[in-house]
Amino acid sequence: MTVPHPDAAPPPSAGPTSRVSDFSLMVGTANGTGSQTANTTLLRAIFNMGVPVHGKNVFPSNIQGLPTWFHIRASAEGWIARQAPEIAVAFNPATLHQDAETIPPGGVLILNGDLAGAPQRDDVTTYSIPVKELMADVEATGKIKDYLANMTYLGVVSQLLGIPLDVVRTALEQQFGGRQKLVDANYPVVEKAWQWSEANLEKADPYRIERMDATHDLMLITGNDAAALGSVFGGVTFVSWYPITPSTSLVDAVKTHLSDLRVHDGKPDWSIIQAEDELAAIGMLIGAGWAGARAMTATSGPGISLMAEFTGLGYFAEVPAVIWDVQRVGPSTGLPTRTGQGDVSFAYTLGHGDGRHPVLFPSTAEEAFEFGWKAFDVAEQAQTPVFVLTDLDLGMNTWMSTRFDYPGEPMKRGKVLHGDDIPEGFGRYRDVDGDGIPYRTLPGDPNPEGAWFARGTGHDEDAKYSERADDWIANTTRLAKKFDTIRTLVPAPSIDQVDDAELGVICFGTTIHAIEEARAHLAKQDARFSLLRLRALPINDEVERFIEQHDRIAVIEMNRDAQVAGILRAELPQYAAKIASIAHLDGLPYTRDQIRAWLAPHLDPSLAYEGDPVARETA
Amino acid sequence: MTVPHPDAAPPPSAGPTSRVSDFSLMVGTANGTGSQTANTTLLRAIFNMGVPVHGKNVFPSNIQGLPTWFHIRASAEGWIARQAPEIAVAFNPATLHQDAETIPPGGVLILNGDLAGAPQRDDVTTYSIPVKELMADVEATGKIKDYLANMTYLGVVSQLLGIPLDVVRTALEQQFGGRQKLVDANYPVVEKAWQWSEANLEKADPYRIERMDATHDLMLITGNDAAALGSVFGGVTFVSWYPITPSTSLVDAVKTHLSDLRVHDGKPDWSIIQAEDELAAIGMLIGAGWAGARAMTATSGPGISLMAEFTGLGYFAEVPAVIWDVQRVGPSTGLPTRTGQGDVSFAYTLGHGDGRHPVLFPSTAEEAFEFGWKAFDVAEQAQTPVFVLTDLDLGMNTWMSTRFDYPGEPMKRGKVLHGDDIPEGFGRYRDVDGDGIPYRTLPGDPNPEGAWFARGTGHDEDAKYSERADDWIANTTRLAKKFDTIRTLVPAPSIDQVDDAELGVICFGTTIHAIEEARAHLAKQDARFSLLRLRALPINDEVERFIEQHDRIAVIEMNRDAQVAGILRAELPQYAAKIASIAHLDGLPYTRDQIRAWLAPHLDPSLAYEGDPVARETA
Amino acid sequence: MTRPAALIPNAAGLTKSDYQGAPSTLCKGCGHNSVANQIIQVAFELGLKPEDLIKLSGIGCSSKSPTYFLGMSHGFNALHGRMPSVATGALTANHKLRGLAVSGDGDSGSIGLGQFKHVIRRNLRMVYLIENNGVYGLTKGQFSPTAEDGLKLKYAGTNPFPPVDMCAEALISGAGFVARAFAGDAKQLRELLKAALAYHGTAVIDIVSPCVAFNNDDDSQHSYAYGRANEVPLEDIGWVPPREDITLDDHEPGETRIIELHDGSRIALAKIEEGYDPSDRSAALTRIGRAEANGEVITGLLYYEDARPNLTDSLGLGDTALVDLPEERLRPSREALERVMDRH
Amino acid sequence: MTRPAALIPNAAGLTKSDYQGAPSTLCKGCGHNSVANQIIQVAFELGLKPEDLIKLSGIGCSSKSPTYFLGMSHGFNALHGRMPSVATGALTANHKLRGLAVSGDGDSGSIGLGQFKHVIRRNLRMVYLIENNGVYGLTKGQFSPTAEDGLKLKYAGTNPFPPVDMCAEALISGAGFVARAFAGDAKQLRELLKAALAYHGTAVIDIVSPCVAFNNDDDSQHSYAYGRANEVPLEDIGWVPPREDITLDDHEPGETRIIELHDGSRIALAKIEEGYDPSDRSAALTRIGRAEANGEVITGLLYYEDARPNLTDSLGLGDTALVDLPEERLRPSREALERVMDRH
Ligand SMILES: Cc1ncc(C[n+]2csc(CCOP(=O)(O)OP(=O)(O)O)c2C)c(N)n1
Ligand SMILES: Cc1ncc(C[n+]2csc(CCOP(=O)(O)OP(=O)(O)O)c2C)c(N)n1
Ligand code: SF4
Ligand code: SF4
Ligand SMILES: [Mg+2]
Ligand SMILES: [Mg+2]
Repeated sequence: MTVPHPDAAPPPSAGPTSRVSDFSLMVGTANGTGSQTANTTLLRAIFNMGVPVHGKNVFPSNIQGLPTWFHIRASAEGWIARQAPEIAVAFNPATLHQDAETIPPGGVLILNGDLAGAPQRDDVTTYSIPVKELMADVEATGKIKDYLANMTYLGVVSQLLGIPLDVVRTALEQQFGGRQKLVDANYPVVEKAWQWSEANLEKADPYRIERMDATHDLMLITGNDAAALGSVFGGVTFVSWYPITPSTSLVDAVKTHLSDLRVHDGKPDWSIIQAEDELAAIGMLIGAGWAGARAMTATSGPGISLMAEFTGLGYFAEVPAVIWDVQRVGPSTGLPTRTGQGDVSFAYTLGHGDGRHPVLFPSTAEEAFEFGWKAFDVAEQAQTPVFVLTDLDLGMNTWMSTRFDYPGEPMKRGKVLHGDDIPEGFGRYRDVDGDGIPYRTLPGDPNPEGAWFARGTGHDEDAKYSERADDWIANTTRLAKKFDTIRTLVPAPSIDQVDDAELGVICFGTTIHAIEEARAHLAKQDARFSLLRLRALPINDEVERFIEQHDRIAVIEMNRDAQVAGILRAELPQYAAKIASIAHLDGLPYTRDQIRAWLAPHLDPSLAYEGDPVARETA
Repeated sequence: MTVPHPDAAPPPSAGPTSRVSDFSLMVGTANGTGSQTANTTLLRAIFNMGVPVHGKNVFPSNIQGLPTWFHIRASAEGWIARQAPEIAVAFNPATLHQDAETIPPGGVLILNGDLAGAPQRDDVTTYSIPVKELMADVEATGKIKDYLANMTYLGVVSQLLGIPLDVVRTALEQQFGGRQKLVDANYPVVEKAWQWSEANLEKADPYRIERMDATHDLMLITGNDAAALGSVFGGVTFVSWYPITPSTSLVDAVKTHLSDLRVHDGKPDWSIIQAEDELAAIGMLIGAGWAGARAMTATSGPGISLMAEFTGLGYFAEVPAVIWDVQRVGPSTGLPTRTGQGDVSFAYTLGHGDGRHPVLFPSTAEEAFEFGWKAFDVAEQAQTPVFVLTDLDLGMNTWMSTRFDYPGEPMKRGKVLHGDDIPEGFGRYRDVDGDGIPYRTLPGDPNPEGAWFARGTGHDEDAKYSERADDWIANTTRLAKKFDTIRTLVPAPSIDQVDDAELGVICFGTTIHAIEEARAHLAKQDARFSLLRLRALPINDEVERFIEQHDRIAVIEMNRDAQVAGILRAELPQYAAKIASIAHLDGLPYTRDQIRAWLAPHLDPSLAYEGDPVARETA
Repeated sequence: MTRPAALIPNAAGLTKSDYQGAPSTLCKGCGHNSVANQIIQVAFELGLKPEDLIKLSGIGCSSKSPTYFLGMSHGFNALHGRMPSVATGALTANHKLRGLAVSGDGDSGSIGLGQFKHVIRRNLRMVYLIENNGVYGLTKGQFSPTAEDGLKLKYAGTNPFPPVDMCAEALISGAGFVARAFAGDAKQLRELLKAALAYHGTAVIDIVSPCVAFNNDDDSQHSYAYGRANEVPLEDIGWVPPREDITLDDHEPGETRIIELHDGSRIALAKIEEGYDPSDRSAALTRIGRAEANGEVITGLLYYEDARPNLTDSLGLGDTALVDLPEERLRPSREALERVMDRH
Repeated sequence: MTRPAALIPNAAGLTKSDYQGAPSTLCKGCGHNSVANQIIQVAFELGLKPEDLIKLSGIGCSSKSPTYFLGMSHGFNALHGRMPSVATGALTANHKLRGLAVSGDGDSGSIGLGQFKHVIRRNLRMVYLIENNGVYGLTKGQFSPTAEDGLKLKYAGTNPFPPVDMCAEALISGAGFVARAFAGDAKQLRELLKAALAYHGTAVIDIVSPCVAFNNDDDSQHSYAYGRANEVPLEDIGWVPPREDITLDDHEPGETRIIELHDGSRIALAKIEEGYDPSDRSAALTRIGRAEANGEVITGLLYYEDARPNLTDSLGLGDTALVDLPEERLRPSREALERVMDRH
């Protein structure tokens, strides 16, 4: 198998003379040097120009000194998938040459001119920034100066792209959240660099930003922030967690929003506990859920592994809980700062013995918000742990988003009985309604009929300890029935069916962005396919129908083991033979061109696209 | 769905007048009352009569005072599956009536005559033992007397079944391992009861034992003991574990055999460490495997859940280790003293992210021994954690077994390089041979070329930390290739193919015993099917061919979620449509009649067998 | 004595039998049963409302026992070693409830040592009982980490490791209520239980609670080994001789009592001397060390202090339990959402 | 000084650079780098054979550091909080090897507290270094359990919980070698490292090792907050100012030194007084308590005792490492199998 360089260029396009608001730019720095401020301000400035834009941070798993790359894609058409960069800003001596090589002929290279051994490429436009010179009269100590130096490329790049200085200034102010002191320290450098660029550089490349009006009703937000906000509007009252990349910022944001919105008479209407590890975090979650709280945690792969035993307890004792898994790359410690979709089958069946858990898949910031509150509804209605599987890409990167819809319905707290409503002879695990979901009571309820003892051991309808075979069968059969009810409670798939399309593609989560772009691209070549985006497991009838109605199915997922394809084949064996898998995981979000190449043979052999690698495919 | 009582009787057979060495007997007592000695001695006595026999202990998860049942099946034809009892020995006041009801018309009820409110059944033969009377002149304190009281039913039952007193005495002596003091205390009671029975009871039932010669070259052994012995002959040097039913006796037996066989100059050639929990147990295992030891642990479901993170590390850092999972019933704490096959899919993919592990399935004591040593060969050859999934039924019950074959080949220690054999520029994860399995070196090796740093983070061929997409792809692709090599290293399936059979049945582990009995039974009715017993995952080509060659496939497994059927469908989607599932778990071993009933519709609708419930079936 | 108590209602209008649970399935004579009985008695005497309290436990014989008392209270039989985290979640979500937790020496000293110490560090308001028998009862006789160095057991052999002292661990982790008791000393145990239930943080009582299956005098006719055929796998012990509960008359502070256990072994209980100052953490550690050196088990309230905030204080919670908040306080307004979005 | 050392071979025929590892990827000025440097120096000075030692660590910035020293030794970067178990397996399978372990305060004090204490209880022969900075470095600034009660951090807020004292924990668990050091006090650290490497059981050194990202004086131009735009998620800290290593001249026993950390905060290091008797476990606990009460960090060898058997002793292992046993000793004979089967 040949393997692509992650930043491999797309095939050279026919040398355009003007690329307006349609390019990809990469900034290479070392982490811990303060470049994030410059990068995010540049992103924000493009956004403020009304141009659709998206940023992806490709950063190392350490704190300071290792190479880090920030990718910005501007696209007037609104595409936001990762795209190999055409412009590189090379400020890291360690990756200077690597970064320069990444650029295709016709691209642009913007160098820190003070770095020794700058690479020479005749086939790209090169600009060199005299950083020291521009910083010469900056009043700051040496270390702060290093930090401010990043402002030079912000100024130069903005000018080269045609972003007016005042737009940059506004972006910088937004970035600093109104802290004038910081703006005052940084802006002069930006201004100086912008003006130097205007005065000294001759624009020789086709890339620029032109004002448009495609962003004015949008926000810029990370998926973790959106998820946090959704959780807060979902009424989360209890959070227990243990720090782990890339989920930490989700909990941080929950705390920020709760502190802002959910304080009553100076007291918090919530608790957040940093546990001693993930075992304790989920233990607290199960305790709080049992007591009646809307309780959540956020973690990533290693945390999920440590939560296996308690998830099984939650399933079997039927305790609501919400677990966000912001996926990074596994197995094992893996790549803590890269993105993937490798925890799906593990989360779906987490815990020894039989058992299945609902798994929600947000794709966008909007959905991260929506599932933030919906996950609690599902968990409390179904009385079971619910996973929300997002990923580093959605969680930590900055996304354009429409404004979020306020939850359209009251909270669904599920079948909870209180006080006098608790019938005589109440049985905690009795299937009163025939949907597999029993009624529960909460500790603290004064009606003694409601008292029951939660346990992970075999039990009868009254929650009493039982080793009887018939009790076991009755209980586990009811749990299976409950899971069928859950099919109707979780978000339904999003389907875009094309008449007469032979191929149906199934995906979930953030891969949708590259897939939609590829789809539009292929449609221009009259290669059409239907698209189903799973928004949750377990699947419902619509998924079955979609598969039934197409000759060929391709499941695209960002893991090696074809996890969702495997689940579909196992659960719909009658259609398994036509369920093909496109599974690829290298830690980086997909590009349109990857998807095109991978889909080509599934669409039609004659479309097979050269020059790009194919994913590992099973069956 | 209707659910069978675990001990539901088979349909009444046409009242035989003589049932020679072909019946099932159940002893109901409370646990902690010393009845195991009587039960095991009875089992042994039947065995010593040359009659094939098997015992199953159905015991509660506590220490003293709860109902416990011991099932003994004698079968001249050699069948050993669980069978609903025709004879009940009812010594537990708490289950007296329940036990009596279990017996079908024509059966036998043997009561402790001192118990009040003895059940009356006209349709069974009832014998009553005057326990107090028989114990009147036994010299012992009150408590020991209670214990010795069990010897009364041993004596009476033996006499009723036609087992001579000297055979019982020998069995008792074997049972006490030659401790004469204990024999002297117990035997007089047995003798007195036997003689009382001969003098006072009139044999009015058809059940008896007749001497034959079917056991003289066999042993009686538990699966855990066999597994332990196999491990000891496999060269285990390091055991780390945490107590959990039903795996504890496996480690106990390893210790016993190691202390017996592997002591050198008064020092142990091994170490066993009782860890503080399963996380630590597997951590130690991974440490020892990395250092070069043949290392194992034994656990059950909850322990497997806690081992998820370390198993992923073992997979990714490529460390050999052997993990015995003696399965009980999950999810969660479940039924700690009941049997099942519910951990298969979880163990196969244990850990977050991608990853697959070899899983071995012994069915018999012979195989428990064989896999005991083979598991180390697989683990060291493949440099990866290997699971052996047995169950409570095999592990803790007493099985007849042929004598074990001494390992026929030297130990396969895999690709380990030492000293001067380590090449310059050695790369720990380089696929030198093209089989996906790299070479490893061990700590302590004096050749500095061999030093490497094991880690669960992304790494390149030299084991150096890497976040590069190409390194990740290369490494995980090689791991997938290695898994294909593992297909050839694990035990191949055992296949019995019938010409022109339309149905192929796939099973694994201890369900084989009921399936083989049902198969013989069905064959008499000319209902034939092919049988494939998986001995390991991953599957090899033979499994694919078997499935290909049959019109219909039924996978029988003792869990609810059709776990192995799901794996086969996912991995062989082209055949998934014909892979049906028979999945049923209630904690008790299957009976022939259950299997017959479940298979009937798969064989031919006209064979459908009434009176017995069907298992939960998927698809 | 028990008869009338079972019938005469207490301040909560309940009789003693209302505080009972399901019949015990533990061994006859197990120390854990004595503890359960004293819990029932204390709850009755205090006039405790069953709904004001939750029962919590891990896994083990000891952890089974909450089934056998306070049947009208909610409870959670959690996972092995992980009860403290479940307690933390439940008692934070509803800080109006009291927690009464029962764990074992294996449950809290082995697999659960980390959670034991971290819950104490957070000072969750709960009574934390450790029914300490030096062995794993439910898995049949392995050493637990509290077993003495050099202890010999028929099954487990000789213990080479020093014991974990649960009281010393609690002290080092900052517990403000640390006591040791003996399951058979009903009066002292009841007093400690009452004090613990009134405590505002984590109240730890390490209760020596003998296991009757831990009975290993090989040659005695009373012994466990006698009844056990040595080839029967230990997982399925044949015979546990039923025993009487060990009970102890009241004895004086400062006095040492020698108690004979079921297996004939002896334990020296030293009731803490009058005038002992339980407010000095360092002194408590030293006193424990001295008792150990003397081969005694010191009982009584070893340390008491109530200055440290409990977890509810640290979290700054208000009067209403989180689980009782109305929807208006759980879901901020539409305007609030708009305001937050405006900042993005 | 370093130059010649790098070139002149030691008793093992190796130069100092042979003990180096990969270049550090930790922050400039991180205390963990200082510790790595002293390990290199000590290994060189002792003439240690790289193959006689294995490096072990958990997860964290601290746990990354074994990559940066002794590149010619085998090593295992294990899981978060679980290094002790991996060490136990490896050093039991091959008890001829020495173990040198590096962990962090989060790694050993939080998720790993149970394993930390249980490995000490077993007395595995290994050097156990805790690079203690009171925070989770790698996940960016949360409190670890060793953070002082009341400590204020910009990100984490105010810590409401009492600190876990790793030395006190080690003492209570029975450690026979317990020391505290400061990453910047090279000479003392080297002495302690040498003694620890010679110790026959678990030698614990709790090393105060400042984190330069733990720098939170909000208004100072030097501060971390200055460079960090407050909307950049903390997961991706924008700027960590590079710092010089903190180094400390030798100071006298009994003397207290005030050290200024990168963020301008101060730490009082009290070097343990001459004449201090490190053989009294109780006194060591009391001395730690006193230092804490004085707001000092006491450094030096707090406790030393070598009577207790180490794990290898307890297991009764012979001279040959288990991994070096020949096949004849691993697989008993055919006859042995027959003999065992005859008994069944
Ligand atoms: C994760 C896990 N590992 C192991 C077990 C098996 N197990 C059940 S109880 C127990 C020990 C209990 O000992 P202790 O807490 O001292 O309680 P006791 O029975 O002595 O009262 C163990 C190891 C389990 N249930 N879960
Ligand atoms: C199971 C698991 N949970 C969480 C993490 C994330 N994580 C990585 S390092 C770390 C904390 C490290 O803190 P410390 O041990 O003090 O090391 P430092 O970085 O401060 O040196 C955490 C929580 C992880 N890797 N694994
Ligand atoms: S085994 Fe021991 S701890 Fe368990 S119930 Fe029996 S006496 Fe009690
Ligand atoms: S974040 Fe702190 S602990 Fe980590 S490398 Fe930087 S200074 Fe060291
Ligand atoms: Mg115990
Ligand atoms: Mg730290």
